[in-house]
Amino acid sequence: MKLLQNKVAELFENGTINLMIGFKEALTKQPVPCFIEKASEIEQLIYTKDCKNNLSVYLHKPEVKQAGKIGILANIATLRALVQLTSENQFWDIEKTVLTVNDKEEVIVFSDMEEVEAYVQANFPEFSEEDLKLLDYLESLSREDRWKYWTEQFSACIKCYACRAVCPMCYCPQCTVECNQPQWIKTSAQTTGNLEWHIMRAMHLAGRCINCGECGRICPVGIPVHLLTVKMNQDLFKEFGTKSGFALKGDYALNSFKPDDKEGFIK
Amino acid sequence: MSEFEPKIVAFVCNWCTYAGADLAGTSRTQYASNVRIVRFPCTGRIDFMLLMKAFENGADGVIVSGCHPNDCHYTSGNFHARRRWIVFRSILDLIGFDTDRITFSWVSAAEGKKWANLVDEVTDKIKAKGPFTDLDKLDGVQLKELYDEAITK
Amino acid sequence: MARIGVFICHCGENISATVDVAKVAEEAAKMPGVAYAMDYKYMCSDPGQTKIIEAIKEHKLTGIVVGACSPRMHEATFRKAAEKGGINPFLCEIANLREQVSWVHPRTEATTRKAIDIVRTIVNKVSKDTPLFPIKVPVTKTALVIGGGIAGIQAALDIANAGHQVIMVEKSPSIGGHMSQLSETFPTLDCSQCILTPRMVEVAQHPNITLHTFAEVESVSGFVGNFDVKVRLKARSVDMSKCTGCGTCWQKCPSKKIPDEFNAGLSYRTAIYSPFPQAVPNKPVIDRANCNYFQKGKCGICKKVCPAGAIDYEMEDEIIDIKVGAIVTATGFDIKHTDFFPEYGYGEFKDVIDGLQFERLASASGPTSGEIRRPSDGKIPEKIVFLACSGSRDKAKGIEYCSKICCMYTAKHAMLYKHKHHEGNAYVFYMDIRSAGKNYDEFVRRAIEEDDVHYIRGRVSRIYEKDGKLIVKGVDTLMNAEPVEIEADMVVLATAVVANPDAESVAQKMHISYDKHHFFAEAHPKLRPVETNTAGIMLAGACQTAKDIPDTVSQASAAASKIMGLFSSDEMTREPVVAVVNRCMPPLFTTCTGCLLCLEVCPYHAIEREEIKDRRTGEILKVAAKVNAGLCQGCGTCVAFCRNKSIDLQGFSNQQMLSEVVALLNKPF
Amino acid sequence: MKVGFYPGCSLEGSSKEYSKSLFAVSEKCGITLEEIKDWSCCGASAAHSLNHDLSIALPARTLALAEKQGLSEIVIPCAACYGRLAASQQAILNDKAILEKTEKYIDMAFTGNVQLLTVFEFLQKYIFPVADQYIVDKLNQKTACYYGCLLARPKDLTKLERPENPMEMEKVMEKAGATPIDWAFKTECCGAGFSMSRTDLVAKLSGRILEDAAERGADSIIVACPMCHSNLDLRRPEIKKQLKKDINIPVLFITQALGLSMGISAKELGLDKHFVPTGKAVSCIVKKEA
Repeated sequence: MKLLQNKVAELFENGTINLMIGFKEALTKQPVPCFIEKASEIEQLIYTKDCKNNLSVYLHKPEVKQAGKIGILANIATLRALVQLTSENQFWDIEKTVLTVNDKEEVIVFSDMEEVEAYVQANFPEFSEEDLKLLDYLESLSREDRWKYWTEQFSACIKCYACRAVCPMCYCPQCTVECNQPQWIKTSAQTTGNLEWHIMRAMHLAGRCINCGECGRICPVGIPVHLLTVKMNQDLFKEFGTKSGFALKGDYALNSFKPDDKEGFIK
Repeated sequence: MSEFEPKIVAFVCNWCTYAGADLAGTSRTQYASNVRIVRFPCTGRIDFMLLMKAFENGADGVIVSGCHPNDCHYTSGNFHARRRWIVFRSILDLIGFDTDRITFSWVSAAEGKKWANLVDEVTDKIKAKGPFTDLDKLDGVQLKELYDEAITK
Repeated sequence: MARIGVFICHCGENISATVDVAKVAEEAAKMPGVAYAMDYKYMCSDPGQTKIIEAIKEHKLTGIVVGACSPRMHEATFRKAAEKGGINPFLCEIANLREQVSWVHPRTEATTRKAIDIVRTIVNKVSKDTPLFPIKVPVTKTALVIGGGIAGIQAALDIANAGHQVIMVEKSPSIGGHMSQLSETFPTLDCSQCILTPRMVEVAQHPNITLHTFAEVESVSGFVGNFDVKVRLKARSVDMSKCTGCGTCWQKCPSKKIPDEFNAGLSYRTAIYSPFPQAVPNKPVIDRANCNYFQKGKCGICKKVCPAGAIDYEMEDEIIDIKVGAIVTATGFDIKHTDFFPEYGYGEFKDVIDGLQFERLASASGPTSGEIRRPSDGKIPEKIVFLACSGSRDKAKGIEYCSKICCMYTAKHAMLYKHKHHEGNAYVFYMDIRSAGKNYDEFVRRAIEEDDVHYIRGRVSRIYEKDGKLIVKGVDTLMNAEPVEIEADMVVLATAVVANPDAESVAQKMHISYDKHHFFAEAHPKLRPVETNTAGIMLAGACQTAKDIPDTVSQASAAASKIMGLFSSDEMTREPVVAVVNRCMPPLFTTCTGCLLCLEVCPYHAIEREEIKDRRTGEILKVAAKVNAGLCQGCGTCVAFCRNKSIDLQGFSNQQMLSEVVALLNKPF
Repeated sequence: MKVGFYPGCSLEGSSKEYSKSLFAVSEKCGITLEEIKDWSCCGASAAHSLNHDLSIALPARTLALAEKQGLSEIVIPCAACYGRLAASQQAILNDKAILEKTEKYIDMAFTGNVQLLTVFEFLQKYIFPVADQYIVDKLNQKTACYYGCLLARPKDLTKLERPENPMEMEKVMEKAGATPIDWAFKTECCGAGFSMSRTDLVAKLSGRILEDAAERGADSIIVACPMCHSNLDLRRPEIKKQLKKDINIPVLFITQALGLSMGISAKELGLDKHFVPTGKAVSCIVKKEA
């Protein structure tokens, strides 16, 4: 911990950063994000295995961007998000310094995104066993039961859009659900509208989602929304060999194609 | 009760399938009148959201059709569309949506006969499946339950 | 509120026979937004069109729907009529009641209902239509021709003769290309250089042509009518303005053992060299990779002997910027070399040569002054075996296509050999003889019948050397599949025509597509064979696919005429059915996220990065996508791709398409 | 050092000397060869033309046995056997359905983690690093290295760099102090499959090979395939009739030639088992200069 704090203090001292996004302890087991603006606040900075939040989501916020030079303490999911976002041209207006703590508890300060990319590729995470188990279970159901399962889940959705707010990939200044010329998605929290929202979200994140699972964790009514995108990523890798959050020159399944892409349903 | 006549919406590209449907006309090939065509410049323009909106607005079946691979008027619109459909279908599959109600096809400008057969087949298939009510049920049931609950209180 | 007019055509009886047209018009009149509806026997006739024009004026219509035949038939007709009536032509849309209703269904109520549905859908679309105006793009009337082979030469001369400026860029020190290496040409056996050299000189002297040899295109940006091109003029190390081409330098150059590209490696050249005697320009360059001065730092003989003081070792590459309106890509081809064939000795047998090497042997300006002699010992071969389809049409070698020129040039080679050496024996192993072309088959027959060339239908499995002979083992499939063995003195492989090694990078610089063999892709295989998918860039010659000289020249002229068409007016007019990235008030400027993932989706590379800047400070406020209307062809793939609907397609907008769907469905079928 | 060994039928019968010499050389270099217990036919002769499943299952059984026995590498000297075992392994590893089917046939698990070695790979990996200390003699003769069909083909199984003109055997012969000649019939057909049924064809095909070797001055022909050996060695009378001349060049297995350079006796290498006397090859040998 001391190592990390010293490193960050150093960054503040030599003027590399003037805002640090990291984690601090909370009443619950899971640490919470914190924003450190001066050296005196560095003491609260911690990093443990329980630091799950994807802090990259804050990099889209205007108030964070204003700081100019931002340090960000990143877990592997956050690093993937940073790689993916770079491939989506999102960091043209900020200067950032990325830190992580590896398995051996060494603090790494990346000098550029290429280093982050190399680190991500060397430590690329597998899909979580738990998610795969649930997906396997869902796949074992009949179509009608799956429909029942998901529509029941979606009937509970209150359209709070927390899943969107927490997602580093959902950075559109105006989301399609807010589009009313034409109105693509019903605004009220009815199941059909909810269903459309979640299908659309899955389509927009397929191949871009970096599997941090924040959306599922954050959902106040407990819908495992992250499963949709996890499944999509799994399928895309199987079908097209693409991986999200893997390369700075992104290889995104939906803006590329191969003339011999295989499918079994087009007549 | 009269026989169920399904509503089928066809999203087609201008250069191949729309022209193929025109050819079915010029060769006077008869087919089921349950289909309504919406013309797009290219399959690449066909938004998956429109497919959802079609079902939401009461379509019983949807046909999506364009140029065969390598024949796209814009060279690669259909290739992009194909990837999009692969992904879209797999999301629908996961959610348990009845993907049998969406038929994807390649119909070229020369395949008037194929177009007519396609429409007939899809019409028969959807007739056999009956009206699409999966979405109506969702909100319908929910509202009815709320209503019943309110009444009993 | 929209005031839409609906005009239902009977098309004689073509529509009215199965559709109750009066009923359709009657129902249409009740639709929201419809101010007037009528039906008429022939809407497309002059009186019909007049009725539309009058109705527009009389009922102050803002848009019209014509229920008639397919829009592919008469959309243009009715849009013109709308314009005459005083409304924007893009506010006229067609409901297809003939091809997709009356001709394919019987006379039932359902058919009429379908017609009404379609009319309602289109009425809804028109209610969301906005006026669109043709896009005007200015044109820079200068053409760039990349490649100085016969394709580039022909295209450049055609365009220049039409009075336009042409800039030609050629990679090697001289123009002429592969054609200048050829001995005689089929099917007339006229000398290649005799017909080519005057053209080369014409290029060099043409007042409208600027020639840059020893130069390469660095980058291409911009769009049709307005390309910005960077050209790298490689350092020749020879001052062109001083050099007289006297040749003293290359006579005295001590590095004499460099394989001569022009002679396909059959002879040597010096480090300072002009590729061949008729080169244009006939002024040397220094091949720095093989020059003692540049590699070892000492020598400098050429500088000492040059009477004009033209040698300049300090010369550096220069990058020039040019503006052009259109580009002809004529970068040519390459052939597979003998080392591609393990079964024929991995290129290690000196007397197994490729077609281009044979051309040089047969050429009067070649290393043997036109005498066909073996590279190994200089003897005149008594027996030559020619192998057509070496590599071509061979899936196992990864080349499935036919190289097209080999059948003809192999017949020519065999003939040339027989003409020069009557006693000799020429054998040709072939798969099929493909001699489609004017006087082509006659030519092959002449080789077989008059010049006594032995044609053997079959392939060769192996060649090995024995006692100074090449043993060619093959099969004659026409003689009961008998194995054949020929003791040859020389073997000529008609190796496959392939794309240039740098074709891929050229295509990427130009943003044009290419196939898996790296041949450049035409916009449409039948109907647009000389254009590429990038508007304003044309193809000529074998960079597209294997071609012979007549085909190459035809295509070059076609490319030139396409460009002349483009240059015929100062502005180009384009259909306004293009994609547009939305704009809104600051601080948002646009809802586009600037993720720029759509750049890859566009088949025409019409989407580019745009920086929205503060007008005063120049500070970048936002990065967004921007559609170049000059390049966009209106497919709409980006529209369906954009996650938050920041791009829309004029004429097929989200509003229009969704309202069509809703209008269709919210009534019983 | 222990390496697994699959003999196949030939090395137990007509080409016993190939096996014998391989063992002799290996022993000399401190390598123990362990035979796969209860191995079965590789299916080379007929299985693949009669039943596709069988042609995969037969080698698979042997490979599964090797796995059970704990062998991680096996050397397969016979070119035909190697071809079948490698093809079977590749087919199974490339297709899950074939794996499942085959496991059912052989009633054993198949992981495919046994590495298969051609005789060249074996020599390269195990003998070459130590060979110099054991090579005491110089073969001192011109050798024509003959590969025939299966040692070089198909190229994705045999992994040779230049399938149309391989050099693997030449490298071994150079090490043994011989001078390999450049000749034309290295990879031509010996008539293998017609060994019994059409000896006239064998005579014609093998005759050309011998003739070219003879014309280019070879003192011996080196082979690494039992079929090649028997055709070139056994069919001399027929070949003589065909060529209308006598060619007496002996045909040695690569391991025999290598063994000779290591000072192993002709008897131990099974040179007495040949039809064409090998004395001519042996007589060339000289002591290696220190």
